[in-house]
Amino acid sequence: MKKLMNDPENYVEEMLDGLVAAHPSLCREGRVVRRASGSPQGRVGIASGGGSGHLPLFTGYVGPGLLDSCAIGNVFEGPNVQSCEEAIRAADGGRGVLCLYGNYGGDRMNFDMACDLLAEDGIATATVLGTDDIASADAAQAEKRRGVAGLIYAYKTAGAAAATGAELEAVAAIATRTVARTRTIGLALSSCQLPTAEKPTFTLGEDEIEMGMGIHGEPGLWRDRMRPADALCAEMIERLLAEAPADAGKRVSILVNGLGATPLEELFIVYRCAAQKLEAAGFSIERPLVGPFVTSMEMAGVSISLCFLDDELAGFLAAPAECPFWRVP
Amino acid sequence: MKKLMNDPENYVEEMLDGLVAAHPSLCREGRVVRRASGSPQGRVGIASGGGSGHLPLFTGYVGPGLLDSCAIGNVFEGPNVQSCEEAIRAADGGRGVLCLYGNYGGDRMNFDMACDLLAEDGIATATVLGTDDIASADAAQAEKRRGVAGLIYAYKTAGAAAATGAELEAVAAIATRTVARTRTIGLALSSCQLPTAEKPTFTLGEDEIEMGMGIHGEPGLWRDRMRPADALCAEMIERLLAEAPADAGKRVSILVNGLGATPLEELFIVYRCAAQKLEAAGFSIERPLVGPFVTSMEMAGVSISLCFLDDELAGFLAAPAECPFWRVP
Amino acid sequence: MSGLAVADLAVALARLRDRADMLEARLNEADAKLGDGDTGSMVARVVERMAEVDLSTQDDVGQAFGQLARAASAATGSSLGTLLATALLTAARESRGSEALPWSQISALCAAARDAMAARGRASLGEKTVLDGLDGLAQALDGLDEPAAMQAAAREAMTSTLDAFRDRPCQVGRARLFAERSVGLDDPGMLALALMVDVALPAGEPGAGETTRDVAR
Amino acid sequence: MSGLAVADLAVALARLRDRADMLEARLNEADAKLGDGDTGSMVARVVERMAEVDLSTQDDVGQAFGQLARAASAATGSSLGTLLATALLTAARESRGSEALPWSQISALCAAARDAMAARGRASLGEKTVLDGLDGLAQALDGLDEPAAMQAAAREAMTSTLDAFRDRPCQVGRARLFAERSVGLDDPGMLALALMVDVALPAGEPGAGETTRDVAR
Ligand SMILES: Nc1ncnc2c1ncn2[C@@H]1O[C@H](COP(=O)(O)OP(=O)(O)O)[C@@H](O)[C@H]1O
Ligand SMILES: Nc1ncnc2c1ncn2[C@@H]1O[C@H](COP(=O)(O)OP(=O)(O)O)[C@@H](O)[C@H]1O
Ligand SMILES: [Mg+2]
Ligand SMILES: [Mg+2]
Ligand SMILES: [Mg+2]
Ligand SMILES: [Mg+2]
Repeated sequence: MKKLMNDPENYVEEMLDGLVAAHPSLCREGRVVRRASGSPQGRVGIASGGGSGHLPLFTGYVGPGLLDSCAIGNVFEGPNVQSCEEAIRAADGGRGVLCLYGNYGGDRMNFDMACDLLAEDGIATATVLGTDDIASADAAQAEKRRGVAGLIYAYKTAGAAAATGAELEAVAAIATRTVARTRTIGLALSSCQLPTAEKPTFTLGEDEIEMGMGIHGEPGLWRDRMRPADALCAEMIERLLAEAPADAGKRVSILVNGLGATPLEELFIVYRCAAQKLEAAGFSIERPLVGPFVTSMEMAGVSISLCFLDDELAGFLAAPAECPFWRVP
Repeated sequence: MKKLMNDPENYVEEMLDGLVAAHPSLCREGRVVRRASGSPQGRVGIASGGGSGHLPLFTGYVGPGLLDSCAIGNVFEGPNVQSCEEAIRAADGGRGVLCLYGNYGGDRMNFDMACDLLAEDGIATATVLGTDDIASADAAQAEKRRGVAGLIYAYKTAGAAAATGAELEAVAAIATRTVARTRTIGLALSSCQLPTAEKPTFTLGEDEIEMGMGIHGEPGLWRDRMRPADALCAEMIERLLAEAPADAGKRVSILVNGLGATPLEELFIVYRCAAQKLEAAGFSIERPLVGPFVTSMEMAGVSISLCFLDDELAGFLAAPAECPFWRVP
Repeated sequence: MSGLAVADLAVALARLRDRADMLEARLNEADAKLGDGDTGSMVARVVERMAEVDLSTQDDVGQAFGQLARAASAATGSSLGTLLATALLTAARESRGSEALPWSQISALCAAARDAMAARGRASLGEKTVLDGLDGLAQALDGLDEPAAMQAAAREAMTSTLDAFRDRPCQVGRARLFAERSVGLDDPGMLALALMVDVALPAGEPGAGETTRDVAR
Repeated sequence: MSGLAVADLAVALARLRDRADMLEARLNEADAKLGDGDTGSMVARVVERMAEVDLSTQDDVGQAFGQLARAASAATGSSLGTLLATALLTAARESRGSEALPWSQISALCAAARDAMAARGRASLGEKTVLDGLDGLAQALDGLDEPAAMQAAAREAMTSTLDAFRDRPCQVGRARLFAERSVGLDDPGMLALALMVDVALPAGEPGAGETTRDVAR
């Protein structure tokens, strides 16, 4: 696998240099990216973070109405505790910080340690974990699920709630409800490779695909031959709807997410089918998102996320927001 | 090569269905995409078009301050004459239409025929062709060069000029000047495959790359082993600067464009180096763009475009614009 | 009077449609080397769309050519497809109102199509394109009016034109940029014409067949 | 009094650094099967950063463990790396102020690290993780205070723990989700511990060496 990089040890540093150089709204301090405009004033802050290799996640969602800061780890490794601490400090405007990130062991341990340390300095934190990947544990163990692309819905609603001046618990509650109402399933067509590794994380045959694979290449639900896009999309929508929350209404937002190497053309072909299936099931789609929002470097494939909206979440989803990779006017 | 598609014959139709379903600001009529808000009123319109397989080009740039309409061909085939005619009609607000598209034989013949036909109906048109690919002909034959990613700079400046209410000739002059001051070079790391074809358009070895390749896989300048990103970027910047227009100042905008399958991480690594080289050469960078703006489906690789700005072009580049894939506030 | 009738067009299209897969694969391959690899898929689609045109109630060759031109032009906007549509439109103009275009006029029709295509594509003879193929055809058919002889001459002309140009550099279309690289390779558009002529005509004499089978290998 | 001194840590780190490539390749491979394929690159980086720590002027084992904990923690935020840093921090607390940690206390130190890691990772013994490896180590070293015997026991413990868990399902970390699939495979974290113990210790007796060479094959 060819990668446009230099010394693989510098992959993350050089990537971050380029990112902030190209996006003056972002400001970098070591392994923390925060808004160049400064820390939040008099409102709850939101910090996220995780391993590198998922652009635009996480750093790309720093901006008004979304995140205040991100802690960045090495490729597929959680951010270290120091970065977590600094990210939380950068997001602190005196009214507490929501730590909002995906449910992975390393990320959790480091953010937890950072929160413990900061509690001593009087910085209040709350934690909400993204757990949207339905392929990563069954419904009975939903809290053990991994966080994948659907996390950006929680960024959006929590960011909008924070912008209203809500208290930390209220912002965390919105994030929690968003996560509870968001479901994702992924489909991989090809592997990715760690910059420092000698071979791809996994291999798929010339005609093979894997349903349910995680955004780090974690094994999925089944591996089989390639099928038509509509058949794959139908299965994914079916699996997602079978896991709809008990109180889901008929309003839904959908994210058809490219995993990195899949062309936009194919994402739109998938979106077309997904929208038809949802409409046939009586759903009305609001604010669909189609594009590479949460990737796994050069992995080819797609994930579909559904966020089952209620009035309040729909309102927060529609609130203005602006970051380098997502904008709601 | 696996593609998320159904019957390859429906690739373009289904992609367009998905595109307009996901982006309500776009409206589709057959093989024409135009602004849902209607035709321009009392100003020059801008029509573009070309083959499919380059999303977000061309259709993704329809919106205020950019294009009014696009004619869409099959994958890598120019739009047919009827689509060209309809696209020009859709862009007509009574003050003439600029046809602004890449320099390819089929596209040119069909737009030319459409313009001839429409002249009989009293619709005034002007044509400006994108010819930014420095690898596709030498400087002495610059007018024969292919149009690639740099075309979006002309979209932006011409769109801004049209928005000021300028005359057709003036809008065309801005587009012409932008093209004359824009240079692009591409680098392919892997091939793409036509949906209906049985194999990739070309093949590159496991460790092989091709400098100067076109966005349809047209042969480039050299083929050799993979090299570090900074070495490749340095060569690309050097080649571009060697072709700088005679009257280039020190203001430049840069587009580091992903060809489809290349992760954002790698684009930022390339951008970092490109920015350093340009700054070392005394240039100041304005409004850099990094991302997949003009692609070749699943081709991996990058192109770098430089637009050598003067005061007027810089102003038009900074003017507000909004389309699904590019926004200037 | 004997000559090219609508039924001949229908038969030729049926033959082309039968061999569309071969055309697609071989022409994609040729174009992938010099251009963007789509000549074959485009030709296959254009052939299919033309073959779908219902010519059964059409007596006027010119009208039939016009219908085919519209079908081809709707099916693509690629260089070669557009030139093909241009050629068909020219043929339509040249033969409008007749039920059979005299065999003796086919050469002139090829020449007229060639000139219209050259004007549309702003290209000249000698640049190693489909134009040179059509020019070879026009010259070979000049003065002939007997179908069997014309078929043999057409196949022979295509083979010899390909041969004559193979080692010359392409000077137009995508391939012009790689003049050296195109040496030794057939121009996709010229090859498309050669293969289509070979496939569209009835199987020739063994001798001529040999030559053209070689082309279509 | 004989025991673990700072110099022993430095030597162990030098050995680990020497074999970092082997660790990287083998552990990436193990993690690719069940997790995200990064255990090896992470371990290699952590080893390198720890080996870069200048321990030459440090006499206090506890302080040395503390320096290594900080180096490890700065180098990664991955699950295993964070747990390793937690273990080192525990070791630092347990041995602060001493110039040599008595060999007889190594077992207790392993047990304390195991408990701290379990608390940090909210995991339990028996779930087929690095914890079970450390638990095996703590048990095997219990009551021993002679380095050669301890080394042999440590290697033997790692081999037998890997064997004991290999055919059980992973229940924590990324691998828990594929319980069946993890049957027959070593847990990457447990394997990491086993390989690091093997590499960090001086080459053992031929017999013990065989066993662990097998592990490190
Ligand atoms: N301007 C032109 N004049 C004459 N023939 C041309 C011209 N441009 C292209 N061709 C012919 O068309 C062939 C390529 O056809 P096609 O694959 O449809 O083109 P493209 O993909 O470049 O639009 C060339 O091999 C050449 O014979
Ligand atoms: N919560 C946990 N408690 C104990 N051990 C864990 C835990 N999570 C992961 N591990 C161990 O870490 C190993 C994976 O390490 P690593 O590759 O760094 O993790 P990841 O990439 O998932 O962050 C697992 O094989 C397991 O032994
Ligand atoms: Mg990891
Ligand atoms: Mg083409
Ligand atoms: Mg072509
Ligand atoms: Mg891992």
